[in-house]
Amino acid sequence: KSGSANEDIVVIGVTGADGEQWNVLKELAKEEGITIELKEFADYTLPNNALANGDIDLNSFQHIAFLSQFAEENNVDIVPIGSTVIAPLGIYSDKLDDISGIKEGDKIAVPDDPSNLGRALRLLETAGLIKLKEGTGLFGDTTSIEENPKNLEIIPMVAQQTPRVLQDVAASLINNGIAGQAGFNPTEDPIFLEDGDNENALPYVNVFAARAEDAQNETYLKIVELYQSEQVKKAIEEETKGGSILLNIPQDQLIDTFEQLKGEK
Amino acid sequence: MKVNWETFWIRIVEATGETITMVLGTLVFSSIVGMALGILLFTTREGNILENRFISALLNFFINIIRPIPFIILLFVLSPVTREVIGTTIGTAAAIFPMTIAASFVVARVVENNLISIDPGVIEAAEAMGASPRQIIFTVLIPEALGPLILGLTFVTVGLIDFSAVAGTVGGGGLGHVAMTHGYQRFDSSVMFVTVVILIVLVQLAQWIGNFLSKKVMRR
Amino acid sequence: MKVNWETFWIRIVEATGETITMVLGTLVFSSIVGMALGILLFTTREGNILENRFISALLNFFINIIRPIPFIILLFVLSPVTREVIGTTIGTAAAIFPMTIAASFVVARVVENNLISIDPGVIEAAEAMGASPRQIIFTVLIPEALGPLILGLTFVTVGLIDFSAVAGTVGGGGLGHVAMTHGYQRFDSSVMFVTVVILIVLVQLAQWIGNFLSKKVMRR
Amino acid sequence: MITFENVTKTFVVGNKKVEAVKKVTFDIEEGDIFGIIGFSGAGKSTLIRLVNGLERPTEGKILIKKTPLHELKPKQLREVRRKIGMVFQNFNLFSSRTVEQNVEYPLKLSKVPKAERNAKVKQLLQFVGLADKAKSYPEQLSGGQKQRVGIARALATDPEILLCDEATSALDPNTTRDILNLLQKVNREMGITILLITHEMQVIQSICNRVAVMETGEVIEQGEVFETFTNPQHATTKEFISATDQSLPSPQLLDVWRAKGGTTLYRILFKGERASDPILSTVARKHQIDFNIVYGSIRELQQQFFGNLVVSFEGKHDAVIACIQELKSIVDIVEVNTNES
Amino acid sequence: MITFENVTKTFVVGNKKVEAVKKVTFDIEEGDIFGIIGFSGAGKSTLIRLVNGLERPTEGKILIKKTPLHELKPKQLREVRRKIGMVFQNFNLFSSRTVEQNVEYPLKLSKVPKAERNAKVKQLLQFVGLADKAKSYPEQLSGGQKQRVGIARALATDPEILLCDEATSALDPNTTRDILNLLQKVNREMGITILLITHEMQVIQSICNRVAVMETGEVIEQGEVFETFTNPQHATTKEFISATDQSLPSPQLLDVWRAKGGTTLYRILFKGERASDPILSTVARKHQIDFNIVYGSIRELQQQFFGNLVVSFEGKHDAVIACIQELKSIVDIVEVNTNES
Ligand SMILES: Nc1ncnc2c1ncn2[C@@H]1O[C@H](COP(=O)(O)OP(=O)(O)OP(=O)(O)O)[C@@H](O)[C@H]1O
Ligand SMILES: Nc1ncnc2c1ncn2[C@@H]1O[C@H](COP(=O)(O)OP(=O)(O)OP(=O)(O)O)[C@@H](O)[C@H]1O
Ligand SMILES: [Mg+2]
Ligand SMILES: [Mg+2]
Repeated sequence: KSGSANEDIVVIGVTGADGEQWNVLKELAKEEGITIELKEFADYTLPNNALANGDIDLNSFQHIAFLSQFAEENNVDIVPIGSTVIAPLGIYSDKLDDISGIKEGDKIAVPDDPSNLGRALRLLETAGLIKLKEGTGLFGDTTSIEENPKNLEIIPMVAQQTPRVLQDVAASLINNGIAGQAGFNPTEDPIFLEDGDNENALPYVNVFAARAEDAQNETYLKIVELYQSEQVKKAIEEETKGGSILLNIPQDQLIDTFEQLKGEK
Repeated sequence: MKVNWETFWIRIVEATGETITMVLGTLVFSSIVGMALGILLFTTREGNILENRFISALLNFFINIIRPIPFIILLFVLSPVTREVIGTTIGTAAAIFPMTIAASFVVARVVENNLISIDPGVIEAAEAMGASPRQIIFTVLIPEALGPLILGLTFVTVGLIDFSAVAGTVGGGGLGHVAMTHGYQRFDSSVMFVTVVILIVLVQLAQWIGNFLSKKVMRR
Repeated sequence: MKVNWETFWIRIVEATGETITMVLGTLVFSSIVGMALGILLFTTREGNILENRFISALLNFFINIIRPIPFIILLFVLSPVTREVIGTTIGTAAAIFPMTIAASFVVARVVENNLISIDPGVIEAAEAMGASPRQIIFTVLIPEALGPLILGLTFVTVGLIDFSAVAGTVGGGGLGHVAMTHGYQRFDSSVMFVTVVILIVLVQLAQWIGNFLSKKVMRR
Repeated sequence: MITFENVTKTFVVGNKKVEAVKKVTFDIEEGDIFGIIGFSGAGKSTLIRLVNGLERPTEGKILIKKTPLHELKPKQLREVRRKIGMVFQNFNLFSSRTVEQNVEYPLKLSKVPKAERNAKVKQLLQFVGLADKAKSYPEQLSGGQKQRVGIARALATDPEILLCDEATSALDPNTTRDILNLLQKVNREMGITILLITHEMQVIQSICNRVAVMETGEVIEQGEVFETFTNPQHATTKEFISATDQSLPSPQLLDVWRAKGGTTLYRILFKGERASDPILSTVARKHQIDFNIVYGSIRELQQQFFGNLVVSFEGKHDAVIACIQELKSIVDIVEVNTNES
Repeated sequence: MITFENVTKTFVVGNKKVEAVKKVTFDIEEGDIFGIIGFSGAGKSTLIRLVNGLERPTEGKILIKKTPLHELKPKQLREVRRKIGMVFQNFNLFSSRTVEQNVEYPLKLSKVPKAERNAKVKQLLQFVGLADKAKSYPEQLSGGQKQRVGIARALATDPEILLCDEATSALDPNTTRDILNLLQKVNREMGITILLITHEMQVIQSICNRVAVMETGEVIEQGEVFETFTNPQHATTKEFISATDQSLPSPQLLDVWRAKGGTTLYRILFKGERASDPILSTVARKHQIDFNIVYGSIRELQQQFFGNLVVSFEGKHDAVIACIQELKSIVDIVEVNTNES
C-alpha cells in the first residue's frame, strides 16, 4: 500500500519515542487530503533500510550526521528533504551544580548510539574534561579518547537510560528532547549545554529523509511544510518542555551539509 | 508529553492484536520447525533410532550458532531472506519470519530436552514391533512426551510474548514495542503499566491453557 | 566510523570478560533461586509431596508476571531494588541482579518441566522409606532428573549469553552490547562478525560442557 | 500389629469407579508371616500400599501398633515408615544410583554412619548374590537382579514390618528359596512381621503362618495356613490350592489312560499325621490287590505332611470294592470322573 | 526357523565386561515351543532380545528363516520384526495409550483396517480378561493386568514367532494356565513358533516341547523337554527340576520324621510308561511288607507320567532288603540320607 506512486497515503518511519507532534501533523495532513501512516521503529538502522527498499516513503528520526554516514556506508540514495528539530545535548547531574565539580574517577553516563556518543564525547571535550584523538570525526567512541586526566569512567548506554541512572553517576549526558520527556527543564537544568545555534551544530539537525528520486515530491514537501506549523511547534515544545527546538533550514543547505559530511570519516 | 489516553487506547488495542498475531504466528511455525529439529536432535543422538554422529554434531553446532546472535543482528542478517520470503522486512508479518527462525531453535532444544526423559523401553517396544523411525516419532515419541512437551511449548510461548517486544522494533508493533517506545523511551509510566498488565494477562492465559492441556494429557 | 582494530581488540577482550562475568554470575544465582522455585512449583502440584493449591497458584501467577515484562522495563522497575542490593544500577554487577531475577523464573519453569518426567514410583519408594520432603528433593528429585536438568540449565545459559546483550545496553557492557553499538549501529561488519563469532564459541563451549556432563550423568 | 478396620479403597477412572479394596477387616499379629493371595487385579497391591500410607483409604481405618495411620502427623508418619520396609512389585529402583547406593539409601535416610552402612550393604548384596553388581546401574540389571536389589533395599534398615509385593515373582526357584529362607530367618530371629503378596501358593505354603485370600477387593477367606490349605472354604481358595498341587491329571492324559485300558481312578486325600502312615499299602495288602499311583503328590505344609494321590487299583473286583470301602473309613477318597475332569 | 551360531553378547559396565551371552549355538525349529530356563542373570533376556535385533551380537550370528539378521537392511529388519511378537519382562506399555490402544498399536503399524482392529482388540482383551479395563491407562492397572496387556499386544498381529520374556511371572496360576493354554493353542492351530523364557519349570513342563538351560551366559543343556526332565545331565538342570518337584522333604521335616522313629527313606524315580505300572505295590505285596509314601509326586510331562516318591518300608528287615533289591532291578531307587539332605 506504500510506494512513491501513491499520492494519498504516505508511510513515514519514525521512532515511537517521538510524541504528540505526529498526531497533530496527521490531522493537518488530513485536511490537505494526505493520509499519513506511521511506522514506529525502536532502532536507528531499520528505518533507513526500509526507506531505501521502498517499504516506507519517508522517515524522520535522525540528524544529518547520521543520515550521511548511513548513506555513505550502505551506499543508498537517501537524502534529507526538510529539517525538523534540533535537540542540544546537555550534561545533567543531580549532585553537582557546576561542571567543575567533576572529580577524579567519576562516572559519566553517555548515550551509546554512534551519533550521540560521538557528540557526547565532543561535548565532554568542549567542557574540558577529556581530549579526543586527532581526526576523530562525528562518530568517535570511547577508544577515541586521547587524554582523560581525571580518569573518568565513561559508560555508554541506551540514550533513554542516561537520565535514569543519574543517582549512580556524577553526570549524565542527555539529549534535551529526552530530558524534557524525562521531566527535566532543558533550559535550566543542564550544568553544561551544547551550543545549538553554532554552525557546528548543523550536523545534528534532525531531518525528513526520502529516496533521492522523491526529493522533489510535492506531497512529501507538503508534509515538510506542515511540520513547520504552529500547532506542531507547540506540540513539540509541550512534549520536550522546550528541549527540542523546531528549525526551518532550507533544503539546499541541508543537502550541502549532507554532502559535506558524507566526505568525512 | 504523556500520551493522550482518549485516543491512545486504540493503539493499545491494535498493539494487543499485533502481539497476539506475532506470537501465534511464530508459535505455529516455530513449533513445526522446532519440533522437527528437536526430534532430529534427539533421534540422531548416540544409541538412538536414527543415530548419526555427523547430523547430530552439525545440528548441535548450527542451533548454537543461531541462538546467541543478538536478535536484532539476526534480523539484519536475515533481512534479504525475509524480503524474499515475505516481500517486505517491516510489519507484523515480516517480524514473524525471523522470530520463527530464532524461536525454532529454542523449541528444538526444549523438545530434545523433553524427549530425553522418555522411557527407552517403550521406544524399544515399538522398534520390536517393526515401527519405522517415522512411526516411532509420531506414535511414540510425541504422544509419550506430550504432557511435558505442552508445558515446554507454553514456556516458549511465554518467552515469545517477551520476545515480540524486540521484534516490534522492526515495525512489527505489538505491546512490548509500545511499552518500550511510548512507555520506556518517553518516560510514560502509565503506558508501561497498562501494556505490562495486558502482557501479563496474555501470559497468564497462555500458561493456564498450557497447564490445563498438559494436565489433561498427563492425568497428573 | 569503523573501529581501529589496533586498539579495539582490548575492548573486545574486556567485553568478553564482561559477558562471561554476567552470564556466570547470573547462572550461579539464578540456578539456586530457579531450582528452589522450580522444585516448589513441582512439589506443590496436585498429588505431589508438598501439594498446596494456594502456593502453587501463587507461584504460577508470580512467575508469569515477571517473565513477559520486557527486560529493559523490568530493569527499570527493579532499579530501586538493584540500587539497594548492589549499590548502583550500572555496570556488570548491577546487570547481574535483574538478570538473575529474570533468569530465575526461566530456570524455575525449566526445572519444573524436567521434574515432571520423573517416574512417580521412585518418589513413592522414597516416601515409603520415610524420607522427608527435603530428603526427597535432594536425594530423589534432583539426582533422578539431573541429566535433563543439566541440559535445561545449558539451555538457559545459552539464552543468558543472548540475554546479556540486552543487559549490556544499560551499562553492563559485554559482547552483545559491543556487537550492537560498534557493529550493528555503525555498520561495521568486522565488529559484528568478530563479536558474534566469539559469542558462538562461548555458546558452543557451554553446550559442549552441558552435553558432556549430562551424558555422563545419564549414561546414554 | 496391623489392623484393617472395614477398609475400602475406591479409584475413579474416568467416570467409572473401581473398588480395589472392599470393606476389608483383619488383623496381622506381631511376628506373623502373613500371606495374601488372589487373582491378578484382586486388590492385593492396593491393600499392601494402604499399610504404609501410600494409598489413603476411601473408608475405614488402618491401625499400626494400635495407632490409626490417618491421625499421624507427617513427621510421625515418616517415623512409622522408617520401620516399614517395602519391596515393590515393579521394583522402583533409583535409576540415578548404583546397586549399592540403592541399598544404602534407606540407611542414609536413617543417618547410619558410613562404615556401618558399607558393612550392611556389602552383607546384603552378598546375600542376594549381587556382590559383583555393586557398581552397576539398574538399567544394566536383569529383571531378577532388580528384584533382588529391591529386596536388599527393603531389608537394609532391619525394619519391624516388611511388606513384600510379589517379591519373588521374577526369581528362579533357587533364589526364591534363598529369599524365602531369609525372610523366615529374619522373622524368627528378629521378630519382623512380614506381610507378603504372592500369586504362588507354594510361597505361602513354605513360609507363611497365616493367609488371606482376596477376590475382587474382598478378603474372602483367612486363617492359619495349614487350616486353609487342608480345609479350604471358598472356591477360589480351592482353585489356588489345586493349581499348586495340580491335583488331577490333564484331560489329555486321562484320555491316554483310558485308551490304554486303564481302570477307574480314585483320588485320595491325606493330611497331617495320616500322611505318614502306610494306610494305602496296608489296606491294599490286606485285600490282596495292587495299586498304582498315577498322579498326585505328598508335600510338606507347616512341617506336616499333606497330599493327594490319584491311584488305580488292580485286582479282583470285589476285593477292590472292599478295599475302597475300608479306605473310605480312614481317609478322603473319591472316584475320578475320567470323562470330564 | 531361528538359528544361533556361536553368538556372544558382551556388555561393558565401567571398565568391566559382562558376558551376558557366551558362544551360544542352537536351533529353534518351526512350530517349536522352545523354553529357556536359567537362574536370574543367566542371560535369558539378552538372548531373546538378540532374536529380534534389540541387541546386536558382539560375535556370531543369528539367522531367522535362514536369513542372517545382520545382513538385513533397516526396512527388511522391520518387515521381519512385524512378524515377531514380543512380551517384555517389564511390559513396556505405552503410558500415553489406554489398554485398548496399546493392544491396537501393532495393528495400526501393520495398517489393519479400523473395524478389523476393533474386533481383534476386543477379542484379545476378552481373552486376557481385561475387557472392563479397555479404557484404563497402564498406571491404573495392577502388575498382572499390565502383563496381560503386554501379552495381548504381542499376539495382536498373529505373529509367526512369539518371544515371551517371563510372560506369566506376575500372574496367578489360573491366569497363567489360561495364557499357557492360549499359547499352546496358537502354536498348534496357527503354527506359531514360540520362544519363551521362564524361571518356572512348570511352565516348560506344561507347554514346551524343547528346552534350553542357561547358566552364566552359556546354554549348558538343551533338548526335548521329556528327555531333559527325565534325564537331566547338568547339575543346574537337576536343581531346576528338583525345585519344581521339591523331590525331598525339608531337613526340618526329616528331623520330625526321625524324631518320631521313622525308618530309612528311599527315593524312587519313575518315568514314562513305568509310572503307570503298579510296581511298588506289586513288589511290596510280594515281599509281604507295607510302604508309606512320605513325600514326592507323580506328574504329567508331555503327556507321559513322570515322578519320584520318597517312601519308607515297614515289615521284616530281610523282606525289606529283598524288596528294595528287586525294585532296584526295575526302577531307580536310592536311599535318602536323613542326616543331611
Ligand atoms: N544393558 C546392560 N548393561 C550391562 N549389563 C547388562 C545389561 N543388560 C544385562 N546385563 C547383564 O547381563 C547379564 C544377563 O542379563 P539378562 O537380563 O539376560 O538375564 P536374565 O537371564 O534375563 O535374568 P532374569 O531372570 O533375572 O531376568 C546380567 O548379569 C545383567 O546384569
Ligand atoms: N491408580 C489406580 N487407578 C485406577 N485403578 C487402579 C489403580 N491402581 C489399581 N487399580 C485397579 O484396582 C484393582 C486392584 O489393583 P491391584 O494393583 O491392587 O491388584 P493386585 O491384586 O495387586 O493384582 P496383581 O496380582 O495383578 O498385581 C485393579 O482392577 C486395578 O486395575
Ligand atoms: Mg499387584
Ligand atoms: Mg530377564
